[in-house]
Amino acid sequence: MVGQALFILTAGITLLMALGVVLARNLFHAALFLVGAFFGIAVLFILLEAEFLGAAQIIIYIGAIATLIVFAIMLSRHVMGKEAGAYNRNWYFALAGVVFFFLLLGWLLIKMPFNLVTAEVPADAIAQIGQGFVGHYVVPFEVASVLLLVALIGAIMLARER
Amino acid sequence: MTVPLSWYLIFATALFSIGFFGVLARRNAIAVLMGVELMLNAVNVNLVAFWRYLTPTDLSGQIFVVFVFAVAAAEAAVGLALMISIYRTRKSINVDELNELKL
Amino acid sequence: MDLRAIGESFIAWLEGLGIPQGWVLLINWILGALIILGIALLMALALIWLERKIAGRIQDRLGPNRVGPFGLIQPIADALKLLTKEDITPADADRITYNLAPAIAVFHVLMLFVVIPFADKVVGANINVGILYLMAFGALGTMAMLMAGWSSRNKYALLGGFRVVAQLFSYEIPIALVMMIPVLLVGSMNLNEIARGQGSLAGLGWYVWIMPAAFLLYFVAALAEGERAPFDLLEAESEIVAGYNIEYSAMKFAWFYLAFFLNTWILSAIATTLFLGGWQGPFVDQVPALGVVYFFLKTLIMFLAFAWVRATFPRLRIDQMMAFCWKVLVPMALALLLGSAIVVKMGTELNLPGVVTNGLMLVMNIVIVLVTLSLLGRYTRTLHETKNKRLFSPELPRL
Amino acid sequence: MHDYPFVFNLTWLIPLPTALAFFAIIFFTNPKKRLSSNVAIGAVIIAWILSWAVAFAFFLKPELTEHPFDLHVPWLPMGEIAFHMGVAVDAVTAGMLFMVGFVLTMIFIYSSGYMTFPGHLDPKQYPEAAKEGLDPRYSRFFAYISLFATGMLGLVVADNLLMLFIFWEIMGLCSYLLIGFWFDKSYPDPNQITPKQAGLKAFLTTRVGDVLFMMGLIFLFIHAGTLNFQAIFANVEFMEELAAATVTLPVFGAVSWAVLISILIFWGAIGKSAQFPLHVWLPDAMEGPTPVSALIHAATMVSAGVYLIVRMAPLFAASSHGVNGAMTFVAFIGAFTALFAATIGVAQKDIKKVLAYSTISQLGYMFAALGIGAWVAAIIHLLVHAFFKALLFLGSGSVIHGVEHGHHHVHEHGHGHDDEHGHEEYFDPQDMFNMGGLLKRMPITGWTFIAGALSLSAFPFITAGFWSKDEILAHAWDGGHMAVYWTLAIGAFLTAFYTFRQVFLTFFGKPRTEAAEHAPESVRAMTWPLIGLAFFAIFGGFVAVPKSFPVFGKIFSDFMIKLMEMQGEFYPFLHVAPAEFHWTPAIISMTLALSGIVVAWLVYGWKPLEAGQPDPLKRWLGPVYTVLEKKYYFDEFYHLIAVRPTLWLASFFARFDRGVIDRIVNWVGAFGRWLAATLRKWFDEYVIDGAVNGVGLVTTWTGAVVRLIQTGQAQTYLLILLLSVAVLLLLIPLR
Repeated sequence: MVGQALFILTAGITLLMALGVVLARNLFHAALFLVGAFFGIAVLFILLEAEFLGAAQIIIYIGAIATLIVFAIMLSRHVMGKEAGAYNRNWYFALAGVVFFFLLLGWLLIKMPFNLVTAEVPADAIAQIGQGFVGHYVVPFEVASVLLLVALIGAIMLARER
Repeated sequence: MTVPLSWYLIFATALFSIGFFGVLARRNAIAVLMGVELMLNAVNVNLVAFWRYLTPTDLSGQIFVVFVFAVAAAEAAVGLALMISIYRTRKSINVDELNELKL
Repeated sequence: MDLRAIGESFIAWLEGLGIPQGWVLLINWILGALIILGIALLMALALIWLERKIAGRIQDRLGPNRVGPFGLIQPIADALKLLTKEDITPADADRITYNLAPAIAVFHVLMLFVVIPFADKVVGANINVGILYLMAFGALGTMAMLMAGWSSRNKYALLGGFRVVAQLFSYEIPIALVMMIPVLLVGSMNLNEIARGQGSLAGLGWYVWIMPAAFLLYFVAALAEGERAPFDLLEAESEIVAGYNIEYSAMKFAWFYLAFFLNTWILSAIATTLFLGGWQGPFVDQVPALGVVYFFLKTLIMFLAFAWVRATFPRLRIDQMMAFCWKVLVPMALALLLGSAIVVKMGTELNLPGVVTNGLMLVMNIVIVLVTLSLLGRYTRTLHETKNKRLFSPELPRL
Repeated sequence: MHDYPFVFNLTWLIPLPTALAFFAIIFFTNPKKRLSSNVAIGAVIIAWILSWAVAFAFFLKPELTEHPFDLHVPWLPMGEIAFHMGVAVDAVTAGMLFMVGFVLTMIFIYSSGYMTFPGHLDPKQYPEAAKEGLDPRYSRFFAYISLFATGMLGLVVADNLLMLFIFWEIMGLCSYLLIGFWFDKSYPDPNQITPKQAGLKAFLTTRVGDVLFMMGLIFLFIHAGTLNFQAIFANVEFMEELAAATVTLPVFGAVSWAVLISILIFWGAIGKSAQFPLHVWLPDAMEGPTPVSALIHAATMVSAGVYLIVRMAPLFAASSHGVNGAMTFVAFIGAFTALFAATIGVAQKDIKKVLAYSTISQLGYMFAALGIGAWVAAIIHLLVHAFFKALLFLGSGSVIHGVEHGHHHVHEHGHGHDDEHGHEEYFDPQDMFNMGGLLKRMPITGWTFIAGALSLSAFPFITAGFWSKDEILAHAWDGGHMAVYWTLAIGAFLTAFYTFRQVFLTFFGKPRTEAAEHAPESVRAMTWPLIGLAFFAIFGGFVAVPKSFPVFGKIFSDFMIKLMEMQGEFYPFLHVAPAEFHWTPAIISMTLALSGIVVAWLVYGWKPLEAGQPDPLKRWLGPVYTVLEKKYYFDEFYHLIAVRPTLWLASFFARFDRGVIDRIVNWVGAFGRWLAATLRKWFDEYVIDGAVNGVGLVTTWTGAVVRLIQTGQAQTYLLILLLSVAVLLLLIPLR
């Protein structure tokens, strides 16, 4: 019961925050809502017994990505003046499409059978994740690091003044 | 585990849809980027939930989430750099003014 | 006497009253949180007094001396003054964000208290990813200051906010890298385990002896993370008046002030846990409660060191500050992490005795410090060889 | 676990010293030229000692052929499968290590003397290097060849195809870098290829083969799940399955997988070993410094192609169980190239180009041998050829160096004052017609070169080349491959002819230019390697004399043949029975070789050419000579099929446009004017205006509809994407 209550509370707040992200006219507020949503997701990870991911979620999404976005907004604040509207012309199509998509997918997911497995999370989960990175998944891991390097260089090249 | 798997899935779907709406409807490119981040997070929730409920002993689900983190970080960095670059040339980062994607 | 036992007997007592288990846990959590909160707030008052007094003495002044014996009541008087001041919110400010910012600032520091092991197993939450948790909530502070800077609608505040991002982001990287080194050695991210791992050899097992370079690096980066001189550029009074909190007054300002001091204390506590053996000390095995004493003593010493640096060093220029991070600390931290990983792996692969591994680690640290110093020395020499002898003139080659 | 000599555990160290030398030179010793060359030479000597230690340890225990050594560690796990990294030693590896280690060392030492300040650079531009008398990029050269040595040694010891491929590509890169080493060199004749272009040409041409090779590699990996040689060859059933399973290709119909993979892999060898039709890069690769030509384009890299096929021979042989496609293909390409390149070699003027074509031709011999199943003979010819070809190249380098020095000498002391440095007529120090009589001037170079030439033209009994080539011919005769036999035999005649044409033109007669008259003998760093290589070029064959050969079979040893035969027996599908001795082919081939030498003497040696006299062959062969001199117009042919059609098509369309379209347009225009004039009144108002407006309206309507979709905005497209996905999702429950 407590678990369900916690889930409903967290998930509800997270969804409200997410709605705030897409609805807020002020970009800075949207970014703050984004931080809230990320935080809620981190809590959900911890509820799912993935503490490592919860902490990593906060470090990466709130500590890095959200702050980066806020920084970008602050840098470009004078463009953000009172503009015609936050949404483009066919936002109602988008809304209809998204709602339809949500209902359809949600219905499908409820219908779909899953082979649930009840087992404890291994005690050395973090160690296993680490082993996975340098063992089974070393190639994707290396590729991801190369991707980050390339993104770093690319971002610098794109953003620098010529 | 008292919370059924489907709750998580519905939650992730909702989050995904909200993010997708942001991507589709917002005019400001940074807002679009935020929508993309929400969508990525929805995927992460799904991955973790599937891991916890379907294969709790095999940690591949968590590992994939970390890869998504890496991709999201790269995407955010490049996306924001692009916006700065676009702003410099076009003095605007409204997505509906960027209509070069046609013949 | 075991502090742990008190908690357990308390729980048993609650359960004896017939309260369901979930509620017992909840009550326990709330009580624990309140205890930590109380300790933190009380401590902050003492720390404020201490820092001001020490800074005064170092600078050949008396420091606070009017209110109470040795000015001991001064912080309380200050707090009362701040409470009674008018709470001003700028008319153009973004009200919710503006009010939320100081709360988050304090909140993130208090959250950090949760995982600090005050004595063996006396931890708010003994979680497996303690170090990651520290980094995670450490990053939240940036958010609070950004919010404060942006919502004030003041150009100095905004500039301060920019500096926060630039500085805290940059210094987070070397500090995170260095915090990984004890993790490598212990093989766990649990802070209690890390403190326990330093128990060998009667104090010689502290990581500050094994990896002095890492400790030094942590100390320097922590100065910047704690926004303390010489890295207090985000509130540099002479440049941007007071930075992100310029528009804050009264109690809201007090909260930022509180967060600042608690943050320094937390950084000292982390240094203690990671490098100074945490709660380790003589007879701690027999009398676990002694651990608390040792812990607070060591943290106090670290805090004094921070205060000492603050009172002595002049402020850096912002480009020097950034260059120092990216061109000195980050490469050094990377080298240290890599070297440590190699040494640890060598130790396990070749089945070396612990002493040899530790010795190798020490040698590796010393070599890295020497290399860093020699590179810095070479740079300084080029400074001296140029015609303009002013050390930090802008025409000189960048670091 | 078999008991291996301890030194085998050090095999993985062999490619390491030179790799370290590469980094050391690049990062640290680059400014100090002599130090750099010493580092490189030191490294290669360590590698040499290690490789000989391994090689001799193997030679001393021939029974190890039954248990090839394989040491590997997991490297890249990819899901369930992990790529391994490791080293293997069998008889072939040992033989290659023996050859490569020695030849590399000789060439490194030779290079330290050879890389003096090059003639095409302006000393004023590089005052320091000119003062030292060394190439301005001397250190870089040693870095490159060190990396190259790493590639070659690594390729030889690699125990799997992936590693082999990686080292193969490292060598390709080095080859590109080294051919274009003098990238700032240019010629007065714009049609002459410059080093820069030659490097690109080599790189791009070999790329064609490498891509196909990689495809073969991937196919093999898909089927076998591993690329380890031993693992693949130990699994006989798998190979038989592979040979039996077929795949249907568009043009060729059903092909056995083994054949397909073999042929794809063979294309890699075709590119690397410059076989027809990808041979065009090798002669132009002679633009690189001569030690490079010797190192890469004679002794080691090009023979890597042969080595690859030797390694993969069981796969090729497996395919011959079903359809005998792969082997025939190899034999055909090899034999054809052997003859084809030999004929071109006859008419070349450039001393190095002759050797280049000779290399192509000799590699063709080896492939032909592999194609007819003479595995052992191919390996032995590979080893022997490396020695004498490296010798010949280094000798030619010494000659060029001498002539160049002579040229400078003449200019400085003779009539230097009336000749502006920049305006002098271009002098080609590589043209054999600018030489003559050099034997007196450069005795060591001359005699060692002649030793190499004898070996190349298979002078009977005393040269290593005779024994290895005779072995191939004997196999061809014995196996009844008459076409191959005769092609190769004629090739042997031509080989002897052009080799001695070269010798007579270069070393005998009178000097035809002043430069040749003043050419000095080269420094000792260059002559000693020549002597060392000459030793093996002559005597190396005495460990590979077939027992069945009369008289000599009793005197000399057949150690190498026996060793390789034992190794061959170990691998499945290889039939390594020694060839029967027949008098006919032996006498034919000996006669042909000797007559080649004699004809060369009659044409060039009896009456030496005078200065400025054209090649007498030109008179006798007439147009054929021109065709040969122009290399069968192969470059022109590729130009023709790739470049010309494009140009032709363009001009055709241009003409079509002017002649046909324009005329139609004009006619329509005239007609329209006439029509308009007559029907303007009503037609214009109702029909034309109506049509125009109608078209406009239709366009507007369509545009209005289409515009809704094609906004050019990413968001709209995403919306459509979302709706499409939703529709697709809808199909799941409706299914």
